[in-house]
Amino acid sequence: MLARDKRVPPCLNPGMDADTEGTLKLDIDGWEGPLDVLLALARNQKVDLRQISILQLVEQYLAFVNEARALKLELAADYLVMAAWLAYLKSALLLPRNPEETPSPEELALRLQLRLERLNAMREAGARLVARDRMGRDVFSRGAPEGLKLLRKARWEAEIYDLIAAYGRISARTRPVMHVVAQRDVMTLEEAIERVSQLIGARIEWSTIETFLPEGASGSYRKSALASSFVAALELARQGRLELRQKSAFAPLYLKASA
Amino acid sequence: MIAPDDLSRAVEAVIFASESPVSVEEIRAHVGAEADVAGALEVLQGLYAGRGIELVCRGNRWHFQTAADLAHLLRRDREERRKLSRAGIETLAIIAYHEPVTRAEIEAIRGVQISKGTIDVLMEAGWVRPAGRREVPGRPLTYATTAGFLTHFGLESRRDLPGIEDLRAAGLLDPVDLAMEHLMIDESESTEVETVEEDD
Amino acid sequence: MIAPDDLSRAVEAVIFASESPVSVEEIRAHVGAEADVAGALEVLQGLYAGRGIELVCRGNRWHFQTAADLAHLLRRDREERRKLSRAGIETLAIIAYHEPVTRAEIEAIRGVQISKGTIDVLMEAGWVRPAGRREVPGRPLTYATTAGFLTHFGLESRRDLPGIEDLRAAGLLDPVDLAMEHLMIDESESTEVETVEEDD
Repeated sequence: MLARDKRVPPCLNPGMDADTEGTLKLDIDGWEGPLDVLLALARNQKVDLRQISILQLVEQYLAFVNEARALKLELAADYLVMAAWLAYLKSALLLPRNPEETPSPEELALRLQLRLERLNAMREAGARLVARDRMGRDVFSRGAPEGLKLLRKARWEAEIYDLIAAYGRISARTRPVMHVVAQRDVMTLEEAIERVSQLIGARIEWSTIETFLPEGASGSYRKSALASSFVAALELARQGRLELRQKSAFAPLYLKASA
Repeated sequence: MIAPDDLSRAVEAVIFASESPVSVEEIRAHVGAEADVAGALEVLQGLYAGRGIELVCRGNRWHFQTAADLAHLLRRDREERRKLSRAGIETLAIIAYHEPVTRAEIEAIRGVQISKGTIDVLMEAGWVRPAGRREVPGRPLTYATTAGFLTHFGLESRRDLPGIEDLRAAGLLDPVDLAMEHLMIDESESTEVETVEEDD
Repeated sequence: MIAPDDLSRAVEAVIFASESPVSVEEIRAHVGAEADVAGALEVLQGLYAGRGIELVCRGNRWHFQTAADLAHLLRRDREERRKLSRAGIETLAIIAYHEPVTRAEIEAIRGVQISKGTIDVLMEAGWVRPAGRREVPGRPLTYATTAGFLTHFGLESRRDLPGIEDLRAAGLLDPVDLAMEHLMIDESESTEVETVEEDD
């Protein structure tokens, strides 16, 4: 393990250690947040982070903040938030314990200690990482490599069928085309309205819609006649000229003239 | 002083890491003014003889290079089979049926603009060649097919290409697909743009 | 097929000529798909052991580099790279030891917000890359290290990160909440043990 991070000038001033009992003089600048200050203070206790005195740590941190205030230095808000929290933690640790309170002050202290351990672990890991034999600083790759070249060459492929089909496609697309609409056997809506309104007058009983279709109609003409007659029946019902009845979906549809 | 073996290691590293060939003086600046650099270089040349890397001296400057007989390994051609895009095959078909034909004529027949890359691809494939200029204002370049085109498509001559009546008989002019075709033109055009970007 | 000795020469030349570390697959692309590249690499590592140049593997990619003990000879008149800030080093360490890790997780460990530039600098150096989003509310981006990170810091793989096994065993790579849970369980267990002893 690295004893200390050599790249960072020590912010703690050991010469001032003995001046005031239990407190340390700290340079105020150059800290990476309150946890950073706490870690520096904790490491200064020169014990394993698991054995640090949280109370002592709290005292030192509060002294650090007070000193900054005495020097009228502006401290970022998070340093003050940490100070307030530590002051609370200190009183909770000293005062008789309230068993109702969770988490317990001991738990909070433990959490703080765990956070410090984790930050310390990463700080030491970072120091060990940057101290390795690094490319371009300690070890060097070849100064003037020839380089590897991968030349991609396309081999284009197409089939004769693709070629002539493409030409057919273009010709079909661009050649004038005569459009012929085939005559289709249909019953128009107008025709159906006329038929249904004529036939309905002659019926007294409920009769199915199929009985309104022309005799002998079959195939697509019958389908067309059925569809048109149905729409015609809806239209006539809307006009109040006939009534519709159907027991359930897809059941036979009955028509009768309005009374 | 560096011991001989350490010296040859040091000289080796200095030449390796240098961005340009180095003279004996430059090597000395790194490994020590009194070092027997010449001796170390001799040791190294022996070590590297016959290997994939050679230590060579050109104009009193030393550098490493890969052995000349292995140069072919460093440049590797890779042939990739690629299918012509729809725009490519249509353009090729128009050139084949109408040659010599200008780019503007191709566009008029296709009914869609062609991107610059499309004809480039056909030329790269060796199927299309420039075929002189048309003597009209602007003197546009015309294009025609090559012998390589006939070979690739297994044709004796361009007369072997089926005519319009043959195409109709084969159902290749079937208007049923027309609406579908129109729908797909937009699609193929956008595909074409992507292909061209890849080509670049 | 290349005979074994020719193969090691070829592999040597390919790695030597490459501008960046090469994987076994890339080497194969140059020396032949069926070549025993692993065997050739072993031969070469033996040949270069103890020399001024070493053949090393970083993140499954191979390259030659100068021996670390010669650093003092080579460092001269090379401009010192811009030094990483303390925040940069810590952030890099946290990413490397915890990857994939979100910005919030990095900040939780450092106890301070990281400025926008810190991760940018690490990405620009080619050591850190975005590594997908974590499927939790907000879908935060995670970060991880790159092959370039391993190359730069001379690590064969992330397993070589200094002390990573010890840190993991000590639970120092677990988040505080998890560590708290473990400690609570341990405590209650040890209390139990004591109780049992009392019973005896």
